[in-house]
Formats: sequence, C-alpha cells, structure tokens
Amino acid sequence: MLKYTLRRILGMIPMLFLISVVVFTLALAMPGDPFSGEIDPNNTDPEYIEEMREKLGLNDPIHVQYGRWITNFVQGDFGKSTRYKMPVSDLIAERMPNTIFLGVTSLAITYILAFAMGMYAGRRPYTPGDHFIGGFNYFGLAIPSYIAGVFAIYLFSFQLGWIPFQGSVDITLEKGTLDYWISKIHHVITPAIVLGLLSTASYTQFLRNDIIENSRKDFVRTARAKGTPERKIYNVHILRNSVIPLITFLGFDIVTLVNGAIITEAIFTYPGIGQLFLSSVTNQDYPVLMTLTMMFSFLVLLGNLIADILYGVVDPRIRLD
Amino acid sequence: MKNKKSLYWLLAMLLGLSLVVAACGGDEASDTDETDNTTDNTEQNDSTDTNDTSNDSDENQSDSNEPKKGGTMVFGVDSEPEGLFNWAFYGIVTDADIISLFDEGLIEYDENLKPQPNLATWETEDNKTFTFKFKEGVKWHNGDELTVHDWVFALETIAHPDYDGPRYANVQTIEGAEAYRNGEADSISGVEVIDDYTIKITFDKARVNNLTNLWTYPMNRTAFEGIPVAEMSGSDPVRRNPVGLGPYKVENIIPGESVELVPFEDYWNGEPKLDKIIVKVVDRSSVLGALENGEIDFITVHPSMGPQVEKMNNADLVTYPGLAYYYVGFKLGKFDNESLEIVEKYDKYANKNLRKAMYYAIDRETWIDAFFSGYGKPVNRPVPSAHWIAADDSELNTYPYDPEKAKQLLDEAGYVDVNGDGWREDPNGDEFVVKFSHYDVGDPQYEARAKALTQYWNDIGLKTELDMVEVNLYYEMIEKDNPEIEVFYGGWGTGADPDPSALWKSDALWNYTRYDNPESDQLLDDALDIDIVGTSDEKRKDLYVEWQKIVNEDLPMLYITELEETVAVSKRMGGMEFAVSGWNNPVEWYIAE
Amino acid sequence: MEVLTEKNTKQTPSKPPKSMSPWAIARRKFVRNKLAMVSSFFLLTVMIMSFLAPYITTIDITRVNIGQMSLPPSGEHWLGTDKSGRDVFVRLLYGGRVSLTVGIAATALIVVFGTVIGSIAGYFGGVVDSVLMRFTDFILNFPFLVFVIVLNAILFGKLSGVWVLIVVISVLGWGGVARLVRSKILSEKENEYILAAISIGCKPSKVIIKHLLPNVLSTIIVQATILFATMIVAESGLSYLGFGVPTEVPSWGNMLSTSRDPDVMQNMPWTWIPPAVVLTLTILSINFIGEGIKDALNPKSYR
Amino acid sequence: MNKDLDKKVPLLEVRDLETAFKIDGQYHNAVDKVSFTVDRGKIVGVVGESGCGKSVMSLSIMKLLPKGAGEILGGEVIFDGKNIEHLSEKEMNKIRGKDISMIFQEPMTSLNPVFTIGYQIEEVLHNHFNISKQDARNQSIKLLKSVGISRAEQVVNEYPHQLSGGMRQRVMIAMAIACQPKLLIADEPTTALDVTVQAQILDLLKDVQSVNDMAIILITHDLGVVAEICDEVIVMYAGEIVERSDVRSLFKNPKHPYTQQLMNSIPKLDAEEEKLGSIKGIVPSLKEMPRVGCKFANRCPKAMPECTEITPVLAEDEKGHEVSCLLFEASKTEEGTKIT
Repeated sequence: MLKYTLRRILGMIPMLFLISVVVFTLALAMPGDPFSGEIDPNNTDPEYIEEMREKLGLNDPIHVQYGRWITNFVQGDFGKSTRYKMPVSDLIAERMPNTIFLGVTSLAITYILAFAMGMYAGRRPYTPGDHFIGGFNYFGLAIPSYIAGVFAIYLFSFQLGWIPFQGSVDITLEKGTLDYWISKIHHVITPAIVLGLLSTASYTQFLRNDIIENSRKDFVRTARAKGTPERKIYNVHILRNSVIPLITFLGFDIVTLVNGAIITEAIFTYPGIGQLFLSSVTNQDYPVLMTLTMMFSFLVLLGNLIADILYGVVDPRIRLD
Repeated sequence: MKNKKSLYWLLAMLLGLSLVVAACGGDEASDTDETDNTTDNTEQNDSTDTNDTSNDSDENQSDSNEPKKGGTMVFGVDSEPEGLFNWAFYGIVTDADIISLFDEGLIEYDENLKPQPNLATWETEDNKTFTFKFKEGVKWHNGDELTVHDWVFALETIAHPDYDGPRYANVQTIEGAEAYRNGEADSISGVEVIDDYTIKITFDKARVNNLTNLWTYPMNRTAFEGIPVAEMSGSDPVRRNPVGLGPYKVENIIPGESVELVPFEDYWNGEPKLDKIIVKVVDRSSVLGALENGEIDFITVHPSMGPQVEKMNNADLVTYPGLAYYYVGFKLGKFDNESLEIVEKYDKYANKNLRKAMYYAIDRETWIDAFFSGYGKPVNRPVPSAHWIAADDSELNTYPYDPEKAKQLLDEAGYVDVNGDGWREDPNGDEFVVKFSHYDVGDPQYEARAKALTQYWNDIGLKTELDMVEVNLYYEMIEKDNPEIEVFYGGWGTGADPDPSALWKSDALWNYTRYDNPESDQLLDDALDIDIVGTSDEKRKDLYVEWQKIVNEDLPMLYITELEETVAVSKRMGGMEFAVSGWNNPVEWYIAE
Repeated sequence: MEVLTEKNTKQTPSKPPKSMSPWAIARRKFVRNKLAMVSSFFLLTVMIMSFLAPYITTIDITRVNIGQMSLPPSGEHWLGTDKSGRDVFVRLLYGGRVSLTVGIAATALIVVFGTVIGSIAGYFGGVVDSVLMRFTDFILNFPFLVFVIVLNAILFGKLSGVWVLIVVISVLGWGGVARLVRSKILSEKENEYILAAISIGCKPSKVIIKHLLPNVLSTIIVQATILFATMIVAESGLSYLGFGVPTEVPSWGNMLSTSRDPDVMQNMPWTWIPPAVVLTLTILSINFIGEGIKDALNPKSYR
Repeated sequence: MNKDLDKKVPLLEVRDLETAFKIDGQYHNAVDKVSFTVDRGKIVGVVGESGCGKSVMSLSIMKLLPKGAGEILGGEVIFDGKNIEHLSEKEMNKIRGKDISMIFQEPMTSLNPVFTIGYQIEEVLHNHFNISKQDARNQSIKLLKSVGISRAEQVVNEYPHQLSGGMRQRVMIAMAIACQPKLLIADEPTTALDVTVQAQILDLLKDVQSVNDMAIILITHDLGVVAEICDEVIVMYAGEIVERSDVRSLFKNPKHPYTQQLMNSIPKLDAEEEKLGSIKGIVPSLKEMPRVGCKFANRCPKAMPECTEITPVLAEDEKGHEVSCLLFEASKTEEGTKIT
C-alpha cells in the first residue's frame, strides 16, 4: 500500500508539471500583463515601466520566466497578490479554513442525506416513499445550484429568518467558544446543503439502484438462508457492497466541491477559496489565480489518489501493490 | 480621503478600479456599477465635520429624538473589502468606507468641497509654504498622542521608494519628495518639524491647489515600528489591527466578510453613541432582502434599487449629490505615450455637427429615468454640479432631445442616405457605421443601456453597432488608442480639487478623446497659475466657466449624466447626514429606537 | 447481447418486426416508457419552438424599449418584459436557441472527440493507449469550471461569444467519454468476431467503425444524454457567473443572471422564473429520456 | 416437539405447493401443486432440466423467493410438524440456517465478497445462538476443518475471492451445517464446479449427512449424481412432479418418458466419445405453458393424441413409485381434465 501510494505520488509529478505549464501559458495569454500589478500604477513614465519590466524579468524569454515562477512555486513562494498586497500563501491560508469547513460539512450532509434516503428508497423500491425520494433527486439533479442558492436565501433567510444570509460566523462571538462554533455551523449549513445538492441527489440515486441490484445478488439469498434478519442484510451485507463504488466518487467530490464552491461562496458571501478565485479572475490577480488553479488541480489529483487508496482499503478484492 | 487625493491619483486608481469593477462580474457590488471608472466615490465617503451643519445635504435622518446611547449598527458594504485598512494603502471604495469609520484626517471638506480644519489648522501666505498646527491631546486607539511626527511618518512612507500603494502623487509636490524617493536624501526637505504640534510644509512651487492635493492622513508610528515600508501593505497594522484616530476602533476583522468596531472612549471630538458597528459584506442579490428584514442598517445602493428602498417600511432612501459624470467619448486622435503628445488626428468623427447631432438624438432624461430610476440628471459639462466651479446651464448649450434638429444637422453636414438603404452615408457617400463600445462586467443592464444609446442614433439614420468589451480590456484599449475603439462610453469621478487638467490637457494620458485645443489647455493652466488667479476662488471659477463653455461647444465627448449617490438607511438610525463630501462623523450616529 | 452480436452485424435499425432487432426492441421499450415519452415530447417542443423562434416572432429581440420596461405579463407580452423592455417570452425562445445550441454542439463535439480518442486508445492499446490515456487524465484533472472561467477570460473578444464557450467546454469535457469508450472497446475487442475480422485483414478503421463502435453505441448514447444536460447546466451556470455567453446574447443563463439584481429577484419574478422553470424541466426531461434510453437498451430490463 | 412422539412423521411435508409469477398481470405457475415428503436422515434428489421449477420450489420452501419475482399462491409446507408457510418473516428467520439450511449453485457469487469467510460462518452462529465472538471463531475454524479445509486458521481471515470454487462450496457447506440443521437443501451444489471437485463435494455432503443425520434435498439436473448419493428421487418437469420413487426403482425402471430421456443423456465417464442422447426442444416458458394436457406432450416421443387433452395426475403405479403419465392407468383422472 505504501509502495503504491508512493508510486502514485511520483506519478503525479509529471502531471503537475504539465498542468503548471498550461497554467503559466494561460496566465501569459490572459488579457493584460500578468505581472503589471507589481508596477506602481501611478507612474506612467514609460522609462520607469520598462525599467520595472526589466527588473521583474518580464523581458526574459518565456522559459526563463517559467523556470523562475515554478522554482519559487515549488519552494512555497507563490508571490504576492496584486490586489490584496499580501503573500498569496497568507491569503489562501486566511480563506482556506472556511472552504474546508464548508466542504467537510457539505460532504457530511451529502453522505448522511444520501445514505438515509438511498437506503430507504433502495429497501422499498417502487413505494410512494421511493417515488418521493426519486422526485426529489430528479429535481436535485435538474436545479442548478445557483438557482437553489438564491431560493434558499430568500426562503430561509428573508422569509423565515432561520439562517444568516452572509458570512461565515457572527463576528461578535469570542473565538473558540461553543457559541462561536454553533454560529459557524449555523452559517455554513445552507451553503453546504446547496453545494451538496447535486451530489446528494446523484449519490442517493446511485445508492438506491445499487442496493436494489445488490439485493438480487446470490450472497443476499445466502444471508437470508442463514436466517440473517432483513435489517442486517440491508445495513451490513448490501450496504457494505454498495458503499464501495461510492468511495470512487470521493475523487469526484473534490472536483465538485472546488467547482461548486465558486458559485456557492459567491451567492452566500461566504469568504472562502471559491470567492477568492472568482475575484482573482475578474481582478486579474495573477499570482492568486495561478496558485489557486495549481492548487485545485493538485487537489483533484489528490482526490483521485485518496479515492483509489480508499477503494483498496474498503474493497478486499482490490490489491494495491 | 477626503480630499487629499488629487485628481491625479484618482485617475491612477482608475486603472486599479477598473479591476475592482471587473470583480463585480462575479460578486457585483450594487454601485460598483458606476464606480468603475469614475474613480469611485471614495472622495465623498468621508466624515464631514461635526460642526458642519448639513445645510443643503439632502435628507436629514435626525429625528427630533435625543440621540440615545447603545445598540449595534450593522453597516452593509456590497463588495468584499480587500482588507487594506489604511488610508495610505487602500485600493477600493469598500475599504475606504470602512476606514472612515475608525480613522480621520487633519482636514476635511465641507459641502462645497472647501477644506476645513479637523485635527489641524493651517496658514499660508503664498500657497507654497503651509504651517499646520495640530490639536493637542488627540489620542490614537493605542493610547499614543497624535503629533506631527505621525504625519511626517506617513509622508515619508508614501514617498519611500519601496512604497507600493497608489498615493505618491499626493506627496510628490512637496519640496524634496522626489529626491527622497530617489534615495538622494534622508528626509523630505520640504517637511520641517517645528515642535510636536507644529509643522511647516513647503511645496516645490506655489499652486492654487497645493493644499487639496496634499496627503493629510497621519500614520501611527508605534504600530508600524520595525516594519519595512515594502512589507507594510501586508502587515498586521494594515490588515488586522489597524490603529486610527476615529470615534470607533477596530475590535475584530474576519477577512472578506465582516469587521467589528467598538467605541473609542478617548475620542477627541465627542462621545460615540453606538455600542458597536458591525460591517457586513452583503451580496448584491441579498441587499434588498437584508434591508427589508432589518438585517442591515445602512448600505450604499445602486440607483436602480432606489424605488424599492423608497417603498420599504423600515428603511429610507437618502440621496445626495455625486461627483461623477458619464460621457460618450469620440476618439479624435492618437496619443503617443512616450512623447506625451497627440501624434495623429482621426477624421471619422471630426465633424462637430455630427457629434452635435448625436447629442441631440439622445433623450437623456428618459434614458436616466429608465436605467438609473431617475436618480441623476443630464449634465452639459464635464464638471459635476456639486463642484463650485460648475458653470450654470444658462451659460451653456443644453442639447435637449431633438431628433429633428439632429437630422437637420446631419443633412447639413452631408451625412445623407444616398443609396436608399435607410442609413446615412458619410459626406463622401461611403458607408458610415458608428462603432460604439461599452464596458461589460456581466451585468445585463449595461448592455441594455448601451443598446438604448445606439438606438437613438439609429433613429436618426446613423447606423450604429454596439460592442460590449470586457471591462479590464476596455480601459486598456481606450488608453492605448486601440483602433477598435471609436465611440466609447465612460465616466470620471472627481475629487475635492476641481482641476480637470489630467483629463483634458492635450498632453494628458487620460485625455481619452485626444482632444487638442490650445485655448482649452491655456485656460486650464491659467486656472492653476497663482500669478493669475491669486487666492481668489472667483477668478479661478471664471476661468473654469470659460473653459466649460469651450468644451460644451466643441463636444469632444457627449456629457450624459451625473448621478446622485443613493444610500439606504434604516429608520431606526439617527444622526446620519450626507453631503457631497460623504457622510458625517460616525460619532454622531445613534440608534433612535 | 449475444443476440446482438450474432444476428445483427449490420445494425440496420429498421428490420422486419418478425426477428426484432435489438434497436427495434429498444424503440418499443422506449415508446412504452411514459415518462420518457412525455419528456421527449416536452424537449422536442422546446427545441422546435426555440429553433423556429425567428419564424414565430419577428420582433427585434435586441431592441431596448424604454417605454415598456418591467411590465408584468399581459396579453401583449405573455410573460411580461424585462428591465430593458424586451419581451420575456420572445427572449425565452431565443434564449433556448442559444442554450440548446451550446448543449447540442458541445455534446456533439465532446462525443465525437471522446469517441475518436477512446476508440483509438482502446483498439491499438500499448504505447498509443498509454499516451492517449495520460493525456486524457491530464484533461480530466483540470478542475472544469476553473479552466472554463480562465479560458473564457482569455478568449473573450477574440471569437464570437457563444462559440468560445462551446469550444472551451468541449476542449475540457471529452475526457470522460474517451475513458468510457476506451474501456468498452477494450472489452468488446476480445470477442471472437472482432478477432476474426482482424485476422481476415480488415483495416483498423473499418474494424472500429463497422464492428466495434456499433456495440459501444448504446453506451455512448446514454452518456450523450447525460452530457447534454450537463452542458446546458454548464452554460447557464457560467453565464450566471458572467463567464458564459456575452450578455447581449439572450440565453437561459443570462436571463437567470438578471435575478442577481435584488429588484428583479423580488419584484419581477416573471423575468426569471420562466427560464428557471424551463431550464429545470428541460434538464429533468433530458434525464428522464436518458433513463428511458438506458432502460430500453438494457437487455436485462423488461417492461 | 413431536419428533420424539412419532418417528414416522416425515421431517418435511409439502402439500399442493403452488408458486406463480405474475407476467402482464396474469399468474403463471412455476411450481404447480407439488406434493412430496422428506423423511429424516434421507437424501432426496430432485431432477429435471433447467427451468422446470426445482429451484423455485426449494426457495418456496425456504420462503426465499425474491420480492416481486414469485408468489406462493397456495399449499402447505409442514416442517417438523409445523406449518411454516404461514410463519412471519421473523419466525422464519429462526428456522432458516438453524433447522433448514441451504446451499446454492454458484459458490462464486453466493458468498459476500466483502466479508471474510470467518465472518460469514460466524454470522450464522450469531444469528441463532448467543455465542461469544471467540467461541464463534473457534467453532467456524472447526467447521471449516470438518469440511476438509486444512488451512482453516488462515481461511477464516480470507475473502471469498481468494478461494477456489470448490473451497467456496465447502465454505458454503460449513456454513449450512454450522447449526446442525435437520434439513439441508442443496440447490445444484456441484454444477458450477469441475468434475473432480464435484465428486469431492458430493462425498462431503454424504459425510456431513451421515454425521449429523440430516435430511438433504439435493436439487440437480444430473442423474448420475442422484444415482450416487440419493435415497429417493423426484423428477420434475415444468413445475410438476412427473415421477417419484426410490432411487433403485427409478434407475431400474424409469417410467415417465421424460425420465427415460433424462437417463439417456447421462454422460458416462468411460465413454466420452459416445454421442449423448438429448431431448428435443426446450422446456416451454411459463407463458407458453399448455394449460391442459400433459406439459411434456409436445416433446414426448411417445405422445398420444389424448396427451394434449387430458391432464395426467401423479399416482402410484407400483409401490413406492409414482408417475404422472397417461401411459399409466393410474394417472388418468375421472374427470379427464384438470383445470389449473
């Protein structure tokens, strides 16, 4: 397993290299000058600009520029945000916890809901309960998350007043207290549900179908013949089998979260990485943009790796060496 | 900001600002809309003097109730702050709004945009050397007493070669600043400390607007101790623990979403009445809902939301004069960035009657009603009415909506439909298509209002094509005289100093139309020349009025509108007042209920 | 499946009903699936109305009508007008044209590209396979939305807006199809009849097109329906964020993005509820059709 | 219970068992009024081609028919003096695996792939006894040894995919005999295995039967297997019993033409080259099943005209040998036809 993991991590390096080349190329191709933020905008003196371009190495051949960027990048120096005027790493560190919190909550909600509904529907297929859940799923799959998000704010925040409409926490609370954490959860719950809506729907549907399919398997008949209670058959024998393919989705989850966070965070004014990304694109904050793009790609690779490893852990038929 | 920022840096910021706006594609701020290239309202959003009774400021929130103590005010901002909470470093209006809650400057501006003493008074004989006397006993939030050294510190920071903020233009005119910046001197020679409360500033030459352009925000020295200038913008005293002089002090900051402010007991100028001010970032789509539910007590709203706010039971819409104007510009030439001169003249829109016809074709009243809910009015000059130099409309051509006159002008100028396709050809009989560009930030309303303008021109027989250009690209293209840009929509914001030179002189980079008129250049120079105008505002104004008449007749751009600032204020708030210079000192604010 | 390979190498869908071809069986099953049929009917209606929009109405959709702004639905304007005084119903039709065009074009490009790459990789195996699959992984590992946004920002203004979007999402979207086709081809390749075809000297292109692809077709069709829905959602989501089709082009996403204006959101529901509903129903019906096709093509299912 | 009272009461008595599938809203019987008994300690073989209702019958006895895939319409199953067809699911669970257990045709898929062998054997013990984990583990190792798995200590920790087919079937048997049931239903336990392993498994079944004195219902389509280990034989065709007898009598004198044809198709180990006899046609599908007359008539080499009109009944032709064919007088009913 360890060997496998190491091999996979090594395998990620060329991929990351390629991605970094693409990211760098994209940044160069973006409108405007990717590093113009470093140049004092007051000074329109062409001589000064030329001098600064020289100083910043913008006149070097592209491969030299790339080499410099990637060297710094690998050493953890992601540059300085041209908009926030602070090191990109600090900026990301500032926002990261929020996004992680959002992502983890979203995953937890997704899986809890998907399991609850999927198991219910899978056990009682073609009953009204199943149809209801099925209907919910189809809408979950069909309603774009931004529509759901805007609706959620209007309904739950403004009409019912149940949830806050912005932010990640009530600023007046003492950090670390119970109230603080409750407030954090209170703020994150709706964006998390909206973020997980699509996954919830598809996992529920997947789980339901898989449970139905598995319940027709021979080993289920064996378990019945052994006198195993129905409940245990579903909750242990079938579930364990149905969970395995779900694990592979975990890799996708990270992608979904990355993509979804961009929209969700914008709608809920939730200050996280997604919002930062969006503003870096619109503000042409290249150091942030490039770092985040690299980071997201890395996360996707990592997600796939984790999924594969978990798969090996959960499914005894898979050997990872 | 109050003032001290010269128009110059405002313009400079424009570049930065256009970036801000771009951000709005995603999390659009309601008013970024207009702030985009109008260097934003930063200038206005400042506390005006407490003594400064708001005579003509629009509405007055103060009920007859006595100001009460206590309560938490939620102060909404509609875009995410960048977190640069220091006058010397901030880049966007949101940050400036927040700074103005906890910090203030040496001078401030009244409703006529004339400087008034705040923390310091000044004297000058010749508009070259100024002597400032600081109030004694003014405390910083960290307990330090304010002295002139804090100001010197600020000036030297901004003039420092490593300084990465956009304010250098505000110290550039001090004698010796250039040398200091180039590392040729250890201090700025024009800054002379006399004692802890007295300081003398000498400029490189006498100008009428030296004071308004001067940087007047001290920085707390202790807070920044040991932090090299290059690292200041990312440092704690800027981002996390700002130290100010204002009635409220920063208690807690959650980056990107909220700021908590609490009263500063040792405030020099009265007793803050609120227990707390919470600044919250509100997505544009949530603004009305949040107001209606009483979740926020104050927020700047886009004019189009005005009517909705007016209908609300728990909030009032307050409007006050703005300092921005919007225009449709014509590229009349090409500018050379190296030699700083106009090197080529274009013919396509050179005909003044063509431009006039296009002006008469626009129904500005209707257009403003439609796209800005009527919170604005047509302007006929590149100076907002709130400015003291603004010429009265009676002295100018007003170009009312008159399509018939427009057609007649075109006929006279030779733009007639010769091939019968319904569109006018140019005097040579060649196809004539007006190419109109507008910036795009992803808001469909921008496209609609631009489209509406093209329709006006279509209606008088001028075939017009609309091109929506991504906002970042847009300003770059305009500035570089990209041939794709012919007729363009834009806006400028002005600061306290009325001098329009940076936008209008033929050697100015931001003279986007490449308007080249020696008479205009001369008038603009004269208005700043101390030998000509002396210290008389009247004389200065007369020159500017002359100048406005010229550009009103020449029409290198069609002046479309100036907008009112629109803010929503909860009915439970008391003591909030607004004038062209922004809102009053937060120390006056209270919760009436 | 065996039946399919044995009797039906020609894959003519219209076979005499006596010895029903799998396609005919599938069609019959599909026709019996009420949900799928209703969905097909709906989708077809939406498509026809959208693509015939220029013939249905002659209104200039881009014209801003200042006198008619923000009107609620009435006899004259069935769904009212938006803030620019444009008729919402007409925009809905034209918007559908754009959104569906993006969906169809992107799906077609993705399917074609993915199938070509996937079948080449699967058929030839070896080095070709590993190179192509590494490349596929590489594409798959881009966070989709992130790159679409960045690419869109780059290409903005260089190409006509709608096609930028189509190209961008296609370029980034084919990885999944390629993988799927490859794995299908890999397993299908092992069948004797393929080996036979190869051994009698069929050209690879012929083997792939004539023998392998028809057997993979059902999988591709099902995948394509899912993609179609995904691409429509992608278009609307990107447009909503301001990175999709240019604002002057009506699309469902652009129409929806007006709801970011709180005034529109709260007071002019007629401008954004119709696109929201039509969009949701369209995706829903595509999903149902996809399920229907899946069921119909699945030899194990019976109805 | 009454097992001590009367040794002669059969262990299992099936009466008029009727199991049907609903196709297009109509019921079609897959098991059609089947009656038979199984005595304690006896091995009863059930033979017939695929699709003639053997498995459905055995699943009906266990009430293990998958949901929606078949319903018991009528009849009784009396096990150990108790009518078990009317027991609730919960009560049935107390019997399954403990008193009646079952092994299946496909050892490859009948074990849950994601649990260890040990877990799966122990589960049956936990289901029926209050037993500690450790005891269950020891017990399962013992069971594995008893079915001839030598590395039992390792095997308990292994997963099904790590075992061969024969091993898995041994595991299945170990699981089935874990609670020393009175009846073991083996549904084609050797079909999926290769020949040498088949023999071992059959031997093993015989062994465990003799050790535990179980009764076994051995379902198979292989008459050779029947000949080898069974005491009695039931021949099924199209959901009905067509012949029933002790094994000796059947092989000596197969009466039903179907049985006779089955016998012809037995492969002989020493004569691989010889062409096997086969029965023409296939078992009709449920929908195509004739409602009147002998269901085998259309494939029967000895069919007579009346075969399609008169439905034969299962009746004793000679002692201990029942047959359902119009060739035999006893099968002709008075009313002539039987409406199903």
